[in-house]
Amino acid sequence: MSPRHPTAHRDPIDPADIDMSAPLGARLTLPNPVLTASGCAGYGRELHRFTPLHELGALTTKTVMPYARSGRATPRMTETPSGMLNSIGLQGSGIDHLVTDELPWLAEHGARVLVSIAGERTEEFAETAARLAGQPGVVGIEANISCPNVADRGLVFACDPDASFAAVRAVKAAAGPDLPVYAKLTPDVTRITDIAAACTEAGADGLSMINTVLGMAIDTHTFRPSLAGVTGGLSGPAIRPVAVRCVYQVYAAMRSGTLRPVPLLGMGGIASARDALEFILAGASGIALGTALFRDPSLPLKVRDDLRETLARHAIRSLADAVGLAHHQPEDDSRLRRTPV
Amino acid sequence: MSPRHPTAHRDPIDPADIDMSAPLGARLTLPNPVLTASGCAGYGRELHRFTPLHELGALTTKTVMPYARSGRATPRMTETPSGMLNSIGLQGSGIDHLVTDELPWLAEHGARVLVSIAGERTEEFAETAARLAGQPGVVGIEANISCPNVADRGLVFACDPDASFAAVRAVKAAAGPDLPVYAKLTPDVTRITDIAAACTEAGADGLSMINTVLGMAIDTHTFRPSLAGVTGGLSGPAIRPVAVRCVYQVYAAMRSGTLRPVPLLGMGGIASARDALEFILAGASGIALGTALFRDPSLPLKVRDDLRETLARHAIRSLADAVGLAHHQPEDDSRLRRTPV
Amino acid sequence: METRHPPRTEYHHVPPTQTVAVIRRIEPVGAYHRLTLDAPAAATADVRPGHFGALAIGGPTSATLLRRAFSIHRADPTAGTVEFIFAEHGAGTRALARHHPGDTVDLIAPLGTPFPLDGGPQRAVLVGGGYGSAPMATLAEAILARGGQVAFVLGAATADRLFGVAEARALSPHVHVVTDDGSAGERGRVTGPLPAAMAAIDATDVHSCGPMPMLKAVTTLATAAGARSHTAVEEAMACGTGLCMSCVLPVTGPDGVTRFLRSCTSGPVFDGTTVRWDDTGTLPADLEGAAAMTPYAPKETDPA
Amino acid sequence: METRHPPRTEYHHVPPTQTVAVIRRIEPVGAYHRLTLDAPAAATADVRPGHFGALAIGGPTSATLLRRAFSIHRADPTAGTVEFIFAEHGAGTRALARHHPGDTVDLIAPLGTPFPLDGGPQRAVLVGGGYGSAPMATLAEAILARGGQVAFVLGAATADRLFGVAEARALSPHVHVVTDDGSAGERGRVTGPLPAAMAAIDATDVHSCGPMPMLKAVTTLATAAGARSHTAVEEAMACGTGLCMSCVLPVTGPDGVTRFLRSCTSGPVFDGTTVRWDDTGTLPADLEGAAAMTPYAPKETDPA
Ligand SMILES: Cc1cc2nc3c(=O)[nH]c(=O)nc-3n(C[C@H](O)[C@H](O)[C@H](O)COP(=O)(O)OP(=O)(O)OC[C@H]3O[C@@H](n4cnc5c(N)ncnc54)[C@H](O)[C@@H]3O)c2cc1C
Ligand SMILES: Cc1cc2nc3c(=O)[nH]c(=O)nc-3n(C[C@H](O)[C@H](O)[C@H](O)COP(=O)(O)OP(=O)(O)OC[C@H]3O[C@@H](n4cnc5c(N)ncnc54)[C@H](O)[C@@H]3O)c2cc1C
Ligand SMILES: Cc1cc2nc3c(=O)[nH]c(=O)nc-3n(C[C@H](O)[C@H](O)[C@H](O)COP(=O)(O)O)c2cc1C
Ligand SMILES: Cc1cc2nc3c(=O)[nH]c(=O)nc-3n(C[C@H](O)[C@H](O)[C@H](O)COP(=O)(O)O)c2cc1C
Ligand code: FES
Ligand code: FES
Repeated sequence: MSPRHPTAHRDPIDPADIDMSAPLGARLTLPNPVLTASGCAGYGRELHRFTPLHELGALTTKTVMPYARSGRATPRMTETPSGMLNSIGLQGSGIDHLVTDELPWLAEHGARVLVSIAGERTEEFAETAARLAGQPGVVGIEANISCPNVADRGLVFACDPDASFAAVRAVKAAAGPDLPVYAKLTPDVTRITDIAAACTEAGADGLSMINTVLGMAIDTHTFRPSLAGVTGGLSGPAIRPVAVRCVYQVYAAMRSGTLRPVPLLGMGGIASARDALEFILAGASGIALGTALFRDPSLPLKVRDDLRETLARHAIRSLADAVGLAHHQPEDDSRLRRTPV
Repeated sequence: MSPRHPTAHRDPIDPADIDMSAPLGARLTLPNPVLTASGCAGYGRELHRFTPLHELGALTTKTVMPYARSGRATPRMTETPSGMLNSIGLQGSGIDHLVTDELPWLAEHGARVLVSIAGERTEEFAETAARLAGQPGVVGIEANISCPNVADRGLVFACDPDASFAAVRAVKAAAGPDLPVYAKLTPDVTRITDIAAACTEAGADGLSMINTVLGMAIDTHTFRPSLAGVTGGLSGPAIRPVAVRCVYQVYAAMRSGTLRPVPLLGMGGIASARDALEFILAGASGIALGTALFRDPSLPLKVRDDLRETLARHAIRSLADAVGLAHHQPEDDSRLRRTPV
Repeated sequence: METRHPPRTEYHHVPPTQTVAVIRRIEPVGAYHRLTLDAPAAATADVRPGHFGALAIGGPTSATLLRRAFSIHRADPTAGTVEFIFAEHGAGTRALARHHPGDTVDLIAPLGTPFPLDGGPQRAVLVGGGYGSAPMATLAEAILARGGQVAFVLGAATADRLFGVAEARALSPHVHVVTDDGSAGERGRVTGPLPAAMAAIDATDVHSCGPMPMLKAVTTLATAAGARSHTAVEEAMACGTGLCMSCVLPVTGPDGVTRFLRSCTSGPVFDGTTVRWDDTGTLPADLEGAAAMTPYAPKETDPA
Repeated sequence: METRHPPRTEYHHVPPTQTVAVIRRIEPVGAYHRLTLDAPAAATADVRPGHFGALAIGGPTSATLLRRAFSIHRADPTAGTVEFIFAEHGAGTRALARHHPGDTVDLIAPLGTPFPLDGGPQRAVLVGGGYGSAPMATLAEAILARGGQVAFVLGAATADRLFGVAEARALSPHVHVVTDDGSAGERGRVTGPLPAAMAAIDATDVHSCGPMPMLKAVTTLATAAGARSHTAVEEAMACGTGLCMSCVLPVTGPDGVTRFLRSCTSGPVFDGTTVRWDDTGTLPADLEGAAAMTPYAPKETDPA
């Protein structure tokens, strides 16, 4: 342990004594901070063979729209250094299917479900959200506003503060008072705090960061783009520094009072408890695993348990106490001083 | 060779017959397309021990400002998956030193030099550029507009079309008619084509893409940001898909007529001739090696020679013919059909 | 086109296990590598021909994140081993080829929908292209064990890319070998000897594994001859476990509706007549949900 | 503070070579690993104590890109080998520790500015902390060969992190050993026995390699005693070859101006009295060019 370590003076505590619960706003506390990222665990059935869903903080569903969507032609995926590009194109069977066939199964298996929704128009967001109130197992909605807006000639909602505001407000109104709404942001913007501000002003209960980074690859044998969709979303450890920066910037803006404070869900390249802790220290109250599940579908419980061990080693009694610690100067770290050990 | 390969029907040609010259606008043709990226080979002396500078297409200098700059405190660097973060902070001895001590040495060693310049105000860009006209070995200027603009409360020039326009126009005016000016763009914007448009309208002779991606890392032992500068620039293969996408988007806009066509210099994670070809197919007329030099300072000649071999294998007689090929549909590929074999 | 044999429907899904497998042996076979893993948890009697395994290659400092899928050549519950035959193709398989006995890889197996063995004894032609022959020996054994009959058509570009010829000859008198360049067996494609092979055993079934154009051609011939055609497809996979949706292809369901189905869960073995071979790599307009893709013209900023 | 011995100025720069080196041996030494590379091109008579090598670890699928710097323990021109002593620290060194003889690493060596040997025979105390002792045996040999005298102070946290004690004893009767926990030698820091060691040989020079706080403390003691202090510093390096500017520390020049100098080219060995030890990791206001950092308050969007 380095001498600069903020908790170097404290004795480790028993992992069993760590409070791993993740407070995600007034209407939602999860038993642990480890979620799956949307689109990286389908509707849970396949992952359940490796990670019992009730052990997760929550399962975030593949983004669902009001109707079935075929998704894009193949190739839809290509590997890149420490990352991958995908252009799945939001393939899914639509909200009816989710409500009828998936949510009951998920509830039966004890999953807490964050339903990721999207639309091509603001109204489609609302239409989808309206179907979710009171559904079994559903603990919240993630509004995937990182998708193209037909009314804005295909510009991604989350690239524009006004479109973001409209979509989030519509979802809030449709979801009713009980379901917290998280807005999922794209990093592909000049100032992510502007979009975060639009979402929190529209009433978002929290923010998810980040969606994939726009990228592309070219097949140097065929001389054509590697993905049928030409561009795709970059994910995996390659983008982790970008994701940590986004979470840090938004949390910093909230700390400084320029943004209404709401809980953050951090994601982007998390592949270990160390990585998860990086997001928590940056300001995330919960974290989601995406691409890493493709390599290791058993990862969520490892991350959860290793995170608990790590907190114990650092004598941090509660996960919530670790949130945002990287923003504290060692000398002014009242939060650490306040934690009794 | 895949059946989809556009040149599958043609016989390979002798590598010695490949024209490797890189036309970079009306006033500049380099003998080969392999450059160094700014800040990744200093002013050339250290690299020269591994790669004779005259063998490079050109050396891009570390960004130089009108005055000496200490750069940031350490730690200035941290490794990330397939990448690194740096916050060197433009350390340098200033334009006088460059002109007096470095350029003569570079000219003596046969280097073609692209001088990267920056300023904290538009006038500082102009002031630096004005010193370069007629200097020995200087073949062009790269305006590193991916740096903070004091007049705009520290917002990066290249994040704002107006600031970009002003800086590039000032550099063009100061550089005089003989030195081509390349504007170096940051990918950290909502629409890179908007910035590209501002730069070309301001008279840029070419565009360099991309500078580093804003990121950060947190040391999970000390609970503090890994870099003294908190955030830093992400570089290396991790960002290659982002860089290829930027080059592709801007080239596509030029092809479609929405942007004035100028040559592009591609950079971001290039570590092999394969990677270099990816940028060329996306639309780059020249490519630069940055972070990869830290791993392998002998890389430039390998990339140049392997690229020549690759073109020969694909029966592409001239590097210039490969530029932008990923935009051509195999069936409508008049450029390939026009190339005699 | 007349179908004498109704489509088979029973598919055998078994729960996959994830294990850190130790490499027992890794050795060249022709242009390929034979990889034998110690993986008792995966090497169960539940493994059926057509099942595959997905390997994570490289440790925590590896830049290649995704899993690589390989047909299980043979799983031996007694020895606790699982064998694969793999070709060096890209970064991951090249790195795998440099592994040594004692090194570990993370294995998830068995995965996917294997070849169907139901519906009474089959008289089946097994068609393997290149490493696509890997699952064919155990498939033959299973068919023979159920009282059926088998013939083989094994093809490859060149002799060193042929796999399993000796094993096939030990299992059947009807073994046809073809190579593109004539360096072994007849010069030509598997479709050359296929009609004769089907005729020789009055085939009820044709099972094939190899490149997509081969699977399509085999299905056409088999179907024309009234045999069922089951094809093990190869689509680029990121996970192999059904999570990512990258491995889809257009498959027509019993309801007549075509959907993008995942080849790692609904496949890799599909009834060849249900696969819209000519539409792979495209977005057919009549696909379920295809209309939802078109309200806006595809934008370059269009994310996942 | 009185300096009896004027600062030394001769530094020995030799052109580095880059080679794909084959691992001849890799074996544990206490808590460390001894790595012996076949690298004839680097193992020349030009290698001096204090030179370092920079290793690229892992092949094309490695996610760890940057070079790792290690002091050259010994270069043997006859055998064509270069030896390093390394500790497992992060991802790269952990991966290196899993390498086997016959594996390759890309080596650039010799790099940096070595310990000065000029100015007539030295009476030198060599101070090594942990693996910082790696260059000390060859440094002693070189000083002895030039007619000088040596004493050693070797320290570490624990006994298994002490390196080179036997070699030191073979070279000098004056060898002091300390550990933080007393598990070997005296309990304490290298600064404990340093005055006695200096007195024993009436030291003209103190050469040290180890953690920064140690180098600072050694410089203070040596300087107070009128000896020259040369310190091999350890700053995080991305390239080791002078390209990246990540390895800087504030060093005051003969002109009295403090600048950020690269420890991979101007160092790793610096005259300890020129290093602004207390200002490492900060941006001293009087640094050349520091004023240019302040016109705008540092922004989070501030790039490289
Ligand atoms: C069900 C199934 C069974 C297979 N059986 C075998 C076998 O027995 N022997 C054999 O040699 N090969 C087999 N393959 C092909 C094998 O999976 C690919 O050759 C391999 O994944 C390529 O990895 P790479 O590291 O060489 O290439 P890369 O291009 O570096 O792979 C990058 C990513 O793309 C995926 N990918 C690329 N090409 C393919 C492909 N053709 N098929 C599937 N995924 C791909 C990889 O899984 C990885 O996620 C099979 C594929 C499938 C789908
Ligand atoms: C001149 C010099 C000589 C050295 N000699 C030795 C030696 O003889 N034996 C030994 O065990 N170690 C030595 N070190 C330290 C050694 O370089 C680091 O422990 C090693 O680079 C860490 O790599 P990693 O993969 O374990 O850590 P990571 O944290 O994964 O390294 C990431 C990056 O940071 C750099 N880095 C991280 N920590 C250090 C550090 N402490 N010093 C330099 N770079 C760092 C690495 O080079 C790499 O580029 C020396 C360092 C320097 C500068
Ligand atoms: C194959 C794939 C599909 C994805 N689908 C969705 C999706 O449907 N909705 C969504 O909001 N994000 C989707 N994402 C983005 C992830 O949820 C996550 O934000 C991103 O991948 C970064 O996390 P990671 O690096 O851990 O994967 C998808 C990512 C991948 C790799
Ligand atoms: C250590 C370091 C220093 C850099 N300094 C500069 C600089 O001074 N000016 C500049 O325009 N770009 C600078 N860059 C950015 C590179 O020129 C290049 O645009 C970027 O790193 C992407 O290329 P790469 O992935 O090949 O490194 C720097 C990059 C690194 C890694
Ligand atoms: S490979 Fe991921 S769903 Fe099939
Ligand atoms: S380590 Fe790159 S300049 Fe010193």
